[in-house]
Amino acid sequence: MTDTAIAPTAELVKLENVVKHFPLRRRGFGRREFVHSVDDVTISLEGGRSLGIVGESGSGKSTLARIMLGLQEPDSGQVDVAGVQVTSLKRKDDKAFRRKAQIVFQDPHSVMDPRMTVRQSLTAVLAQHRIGDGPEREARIVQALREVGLEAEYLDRYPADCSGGQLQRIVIARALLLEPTLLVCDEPTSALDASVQAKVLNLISQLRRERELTMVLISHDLRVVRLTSDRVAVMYLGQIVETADREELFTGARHPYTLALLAAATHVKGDEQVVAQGEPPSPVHPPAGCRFNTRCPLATDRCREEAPQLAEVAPGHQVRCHRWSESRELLAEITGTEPHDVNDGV
Amino acid sequence: MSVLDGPKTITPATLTPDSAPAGTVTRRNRTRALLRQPWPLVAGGAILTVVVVVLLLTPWIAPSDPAEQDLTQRFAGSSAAHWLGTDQLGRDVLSRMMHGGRFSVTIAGTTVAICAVLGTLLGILCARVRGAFDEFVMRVCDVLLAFPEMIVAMFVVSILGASKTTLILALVVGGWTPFAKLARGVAMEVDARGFIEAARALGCSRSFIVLRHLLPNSLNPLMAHAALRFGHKLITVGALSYLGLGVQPPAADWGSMLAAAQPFLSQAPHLVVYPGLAIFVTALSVTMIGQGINARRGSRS
Amino acid sequence: MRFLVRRLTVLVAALLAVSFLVFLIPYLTPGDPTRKILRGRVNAMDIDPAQLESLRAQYGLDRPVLVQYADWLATAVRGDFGYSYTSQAAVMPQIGAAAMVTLVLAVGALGLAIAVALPSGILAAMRRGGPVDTAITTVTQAFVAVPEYWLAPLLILVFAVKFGALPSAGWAGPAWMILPCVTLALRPISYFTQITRASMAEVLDSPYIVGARARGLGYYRTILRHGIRNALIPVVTLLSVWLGGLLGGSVVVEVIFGIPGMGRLVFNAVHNGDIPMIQASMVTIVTITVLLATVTDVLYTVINPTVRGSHVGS
Amino acid sequence: MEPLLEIDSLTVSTRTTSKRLLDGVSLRVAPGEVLAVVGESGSGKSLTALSIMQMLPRVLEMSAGRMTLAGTDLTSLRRREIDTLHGGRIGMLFQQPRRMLDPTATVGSQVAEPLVRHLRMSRREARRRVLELLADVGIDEPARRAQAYPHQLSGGLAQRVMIATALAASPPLLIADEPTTALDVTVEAQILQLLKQKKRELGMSVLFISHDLNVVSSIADRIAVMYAGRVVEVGTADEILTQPEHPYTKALIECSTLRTDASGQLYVIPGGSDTARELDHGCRFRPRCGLTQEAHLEQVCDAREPVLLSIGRSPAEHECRCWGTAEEREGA
Amino acid sequence: MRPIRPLQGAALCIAALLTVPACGSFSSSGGSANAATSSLTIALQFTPKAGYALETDDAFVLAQVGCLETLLTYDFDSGELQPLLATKWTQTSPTAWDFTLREGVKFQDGTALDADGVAFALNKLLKSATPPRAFTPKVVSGVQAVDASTVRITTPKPSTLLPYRVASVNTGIMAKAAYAGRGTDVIKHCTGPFTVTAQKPQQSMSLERNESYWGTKATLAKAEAKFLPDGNARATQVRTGESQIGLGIPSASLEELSGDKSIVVSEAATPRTTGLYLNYGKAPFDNPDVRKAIQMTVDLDAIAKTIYSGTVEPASGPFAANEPWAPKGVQPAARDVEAAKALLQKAGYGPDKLSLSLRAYTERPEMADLAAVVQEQLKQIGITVKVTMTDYAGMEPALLGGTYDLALLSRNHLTDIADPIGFLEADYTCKGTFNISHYCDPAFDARLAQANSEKDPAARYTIYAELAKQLHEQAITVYLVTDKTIAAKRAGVQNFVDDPLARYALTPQLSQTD
Repeated sequence: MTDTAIAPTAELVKLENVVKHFPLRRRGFGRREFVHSVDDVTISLEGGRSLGIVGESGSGKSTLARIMLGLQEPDSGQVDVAGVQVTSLKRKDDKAFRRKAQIVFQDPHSVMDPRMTVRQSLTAVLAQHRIGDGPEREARIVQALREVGLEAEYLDRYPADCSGGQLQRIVIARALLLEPTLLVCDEPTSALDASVQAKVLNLISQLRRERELTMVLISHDLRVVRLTSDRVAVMYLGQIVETADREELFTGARHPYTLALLAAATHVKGDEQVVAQGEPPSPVHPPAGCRFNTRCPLATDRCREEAPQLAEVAPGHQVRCHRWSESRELLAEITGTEPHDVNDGV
Repeated sequence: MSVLDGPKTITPATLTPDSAPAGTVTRRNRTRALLRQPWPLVAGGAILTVVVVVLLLTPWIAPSDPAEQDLTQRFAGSSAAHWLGTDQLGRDVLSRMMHGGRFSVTIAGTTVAICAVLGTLLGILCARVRGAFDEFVMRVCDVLLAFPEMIVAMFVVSILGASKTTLILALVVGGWTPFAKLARGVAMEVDARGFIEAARALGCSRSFIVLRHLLPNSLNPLMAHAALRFGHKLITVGALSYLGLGVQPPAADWGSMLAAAQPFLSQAPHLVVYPGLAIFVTALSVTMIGQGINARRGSRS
Repeated sequence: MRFLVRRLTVLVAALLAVSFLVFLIPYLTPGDPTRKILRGRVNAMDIDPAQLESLRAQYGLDRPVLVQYADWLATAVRGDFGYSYTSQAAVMPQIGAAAMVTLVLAVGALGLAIAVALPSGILAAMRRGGPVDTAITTVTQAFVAVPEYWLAPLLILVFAVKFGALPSAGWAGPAWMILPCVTLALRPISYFTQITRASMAEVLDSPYIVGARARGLGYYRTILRHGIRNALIPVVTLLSVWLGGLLGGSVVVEVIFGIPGMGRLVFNAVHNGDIPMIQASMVTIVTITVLLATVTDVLYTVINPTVRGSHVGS
Repeated sequence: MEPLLEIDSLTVSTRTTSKRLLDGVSLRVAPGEVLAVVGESGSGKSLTALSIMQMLPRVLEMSAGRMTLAGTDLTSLRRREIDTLHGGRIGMLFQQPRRMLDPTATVGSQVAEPLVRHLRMSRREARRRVLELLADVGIDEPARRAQAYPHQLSGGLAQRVMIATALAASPPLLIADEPTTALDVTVEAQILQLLKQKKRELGMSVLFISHDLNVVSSIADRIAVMYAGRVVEVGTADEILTQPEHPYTKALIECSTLRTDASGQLYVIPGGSDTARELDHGCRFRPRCGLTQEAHLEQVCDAREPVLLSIGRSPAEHECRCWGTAEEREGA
Repeated sequence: MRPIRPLQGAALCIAALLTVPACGSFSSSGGSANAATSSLTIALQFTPKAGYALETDDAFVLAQVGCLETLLTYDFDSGELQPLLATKWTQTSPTAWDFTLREGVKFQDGTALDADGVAFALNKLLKSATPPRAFTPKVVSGVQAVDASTVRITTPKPSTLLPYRVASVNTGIMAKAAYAGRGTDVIKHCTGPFTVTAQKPQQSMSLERNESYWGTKATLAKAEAKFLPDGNARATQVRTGESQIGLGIPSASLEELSGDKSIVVSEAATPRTTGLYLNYGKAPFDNPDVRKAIQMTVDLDAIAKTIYSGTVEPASGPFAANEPWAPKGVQPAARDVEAAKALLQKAGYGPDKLSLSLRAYTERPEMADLAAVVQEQLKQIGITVKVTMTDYAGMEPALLGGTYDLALLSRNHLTDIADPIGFLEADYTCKGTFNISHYCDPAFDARLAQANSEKDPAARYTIYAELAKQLHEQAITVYLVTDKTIAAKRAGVQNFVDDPLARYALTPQLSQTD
């Protein structure tokens, strides 16, 4: 599925030390508090490759996607996408950039204006970019719909008259109208039923192949990421805690959190010790030291005091953990099992 | 559970999960809304249309000159010549009501229109710009909202003297604030919805986003509010005229007609009943329109 | 409570802004501002031109406007707004008395409104879509369109003149409150019923009602324990807005029923161009309204814990 | 063993259009057993739960069927008895735990409600018991949490609170309607662990509703698969997961694994489940079914609705509603 | 009535709301149904605004309720001065008058009325910031006590009219203690037949019979005076029986009241005339033909019959026919629209050539209708009239500045003292302070000066009559109607007299039976 036939080119997406903290509503004269959404993230992705970003709610992965697309201004850091300095994007260059990078959001119903028909929504995109004239736009739209497996009859429907799966395909068609080189998919299937999810995932990989798209796919579901990504980055509380090529990550993950995710995804019957304890802490007050220390069965005093840095544990495999060298073994001891392959679940 | 292929026809609203898109609910309700158009909207709209048309055509269709007197025909009841009878100077009540209504409705309408446009623009601007500007405008709103409308109006009239313009001005001073608050709220709500961000991601211009997405999606609650406000303003204008602070004689509006008829309440009740009814029916019609719009909105979201 | 501090800051700022506007009234109205200011200070029908200059100096009216404002504010804060042009008496005690009257009137009207609106709103919500709901909704919506200057004379005609059951005008005891309160209550009844109905309907549709029933509370107990309290949150908010609104908004009713309240006071003051009275009443009304809003906000946080500080996660 | 909960041909339809939303659903839950009901959205899982709780929305009516809980007929209960049922004999978990709690009341007071209602505890007693219950479901600092308001809890904590509430009166049956769907995966695993642990401790039965076969696989003793308001297959978890018979079950399992075929494609069930609603005769799965064509059963499937037939080695343990499988068996 | 406290009031209100039927009995206790015959409620037109400061109109209220008394009083019908607190008045020198006080008069607080107290009270009035026009330092130089029962009032110039000044209600005398604070403390400080026992600002006053009154004791034991500025409200009060007497009933309410058998309406001529004022100082009103034309056009009969419900007489000059200074035999101008048109034509104003503005004020309820009628009738002779109505304050600058065309005004010609000289002087002399007609005729001024120095009233009145006739015949002002004051009372009220000068209402003779 992840076709490596596409030759990697130069770096298309490059984020350096990106930081984004959202201020909370100030109360009284107290210190303004911030949600540490994205904390010092550095990512790069070569053209034609696909990157999966995995994390739970509140990990900052969606914020990261928005920063890539210039939809959210980072507090600091460099964002370089498709040769464009996204952080200092001028208004006049905005349209040109949009034609290079597009995004598909989680909930297709919310991203379509309920008062516009599918035709209106799609034509508007072309009109805004001054692409083609009336008949040509119509032709392009019909073509785009066909490409995602929908008939032209959907053009006159309102979003409310389409099912989620259909609508998600329309949204993908809309994003591809501008023929971008980069497509960011933020949880593209998590709002869909299992049978529909497969359909959309198939479509995404197919389009990626046909159009030689560079992709960033964000999901909380390791299996989805595994299907679609060449490289995987795992995020926890605004930080990347582990990043590696797909196979390396799924077989040789070293961060206890990654291992917890893998374990949780397998849904093994029985009473194994759950490897991540407790609840994720608030991103407003991330724990000192290693951010995972409150839930990590391996946490030591050092973990509670000193924040670990991303360490290169193998070529292209970085882990943010003081105890990465022994984590797999120690966890295996605790749970009494070897980490499972995620697909072993059912 | 997340649910997209196929409408979730059977899940009671109480169990609709967070993640369920509004769409599934919307589709069901739209069909229902089509089946059951809110009757207040239809009825209110019909009444208002009649009122407005009559008032527009008044110079041509009014049975007589509203100032024409017949001192021998005072307090006459309904007759072929005077459908609604005559007043204390033998003037035709119907004609006076038609002409008076033009005052009442124009002043209320103009006021609401100005308030709506001004308030909506400021509100949307607040929602778009945010920051200090937003804060400032909202605090100004708070202060103005603290003044009861009648007090502000009386105050302005006392400074500038009673006139149509003063009246409108007096009502606009505080009248724009609810629109600003509402528009800001709605715009922020709409702004936070996915399709605005999607439009940005697709490279749509700001003006396109505001005009084609933000405004149409904010319009319904604003229109409903405007309708409700119109009814309210109609009554307030009448109150000011009633107190002698509004439309000044010899011009008359429904409020001042009521005031003038007060001494004859039991002798010639028609003089009190008809103008009061005119205010009531007109105010009721716009209220119904407002409620209708709200009901339609309510059944959709 | 930091939030309260913030609220109070806004309150003070608002009052400063309003007081400055109010201070400027003598300058904004036609005529010589100095004379007008002095009339209120010296308490004279008019100022002897010969004394004008010395008085001007004595009362510091030759200083910059902002300094004068500070002065004026300092006296105003002590409740001294000078003397009324018409009654020749200090304005503040008169306003105090009038405000009390209006407060009683407003509380009476709102009490009546609540007494009618809450049960009907809740009932309508519980019987949503049925004939009871339609009847309640239709009638209360129509209430909003009834001009009080139409209703009041009709009420007087029926209850005072025809039946002689209630007094027609004046302010001498509880019986005198009934007709004005009924007149004033009509509109709040309408709004409160609609708000109660909408909010109760929303609450009844809320998952936590299902949750509470699943705990075995039973339908009526659930509504009692978890429904009504939640449904009342928006009503409470509305209450103070209305109380403030009635404080100056009952002009027509006070005039028709001859009630010596704030509305008639302001009406007379405006009519007579009684500037000190206008100034003091404006400041009073705004102070009370903004204070009420603050009280509501506090109350709101008390009855609605969700607006209090939230802990995300642990 | 005598089943704890027995549902026999439960049918639910709308009052106005008489459209059947649940059609002849029969389920049995043995004491101490976890029965998982699996299906996609609109299949009728949640509705089944509501029917058992006698909490159907006014617009719907239970038009047929029999339901007994430990021998008591649930359909003929009086209002007061229903109140006792809720929380007293059946505990219930929901998908959005935070939203099922009154936002204006403290957590503790709500956990105490079933104690006071069903166990007739005094307020003080209840308050003490609440802390134990909270600690029991793995909540740290129960005293502090009891004072908290629902919005101050994370999703996982809120679900723990709900579990504490649902189990407060030790009901013999727990209905869990998608209890982990809204939770993060790591937390989901914890909650599932907790449920398993509680079930073992209290020996209660669980009716576990989920769309996610992966989740179900970790907890279920038996599985019932629903499609378009009908149970299409029911059997032990092992059998359903390893030897599914119904084409829909097979497809669902195939989808759930997210495994690609040789060409790199994921398996997709053709058509959409909404088409099933429009059918008024024959097998509801027919338009999406591969088997129909394969086995040349178009006429049969089109004409008659298949019945739930017992298959497999231990009768009554594995049933399937499909002409195709029935045919096979007959043929075999 | 005791003032209600807010909380108590609220509680009572709620209680009352719950028991609406019970309220009937509540209100009827103050009503006529089972009222004690010795008490009564009166609805007054004026609301005291200035804390009963005697230099203001508040003095009228105090006099009306039978509290405040003056040294002398003026009989409106006979035109003569009569003793009240003073029994004798003599001019001891051209600039001094001596007044002998009545013996045995006591204030309601028990202190005796003596010359010292009277001098104190009157000097206080004289020195007030805005002394009443009847008693200003311009016309009175001082008041001294000559002996215990004699008060001397001196004037800067010789004055024959001074006794009239001390008949003005503003010169009422109250006990010294009443003047202690700002305004006047009215509780138990008068000499009159009724004692104020309680008062609620803007609302009402409670009165009791003054048992130690020097004259005839009041028949009523108790009375309540309500201040109701709204005329309709006063009329309603009488209809509902909440008040037994209502003063200043608007003529518009008359037809309603007259239908009620249990109500008696009384009318009394007032020294007040409503006129259409013309701006003499401005074209075209310098042309007598235009003025005449307007005078001939306005239908006085119709106005009197409709707007005033027939309570008033068409005016034939500034004074009512029954006044001693009214010219004899003068008739209201005859209506003749055709002649008026001809006059207008003659003056050079053909049909629709003349466009005038008419100003009127909103304080008097009949003005709006009056303006409408005048506007409509002048249309008949081709004069277009644009009506502007404001409150009086908004209109006065235009009147005094002479920037108006037509104005409707109701003028009292006995404002200060019971002699119309002040009115004639102010309104029609070249230097008149209220000469809004901007009329100036040296001959007129000279004739009026003669009247001022004339001691014999009859001779004075002749001059007034002559001047009044001139004003009417030259149509300086188009006098419309001579006003009347209307009072309504319930049939059970006996011996009520409506004073045209609004000086008294509650009198010792007043009684109430069922």
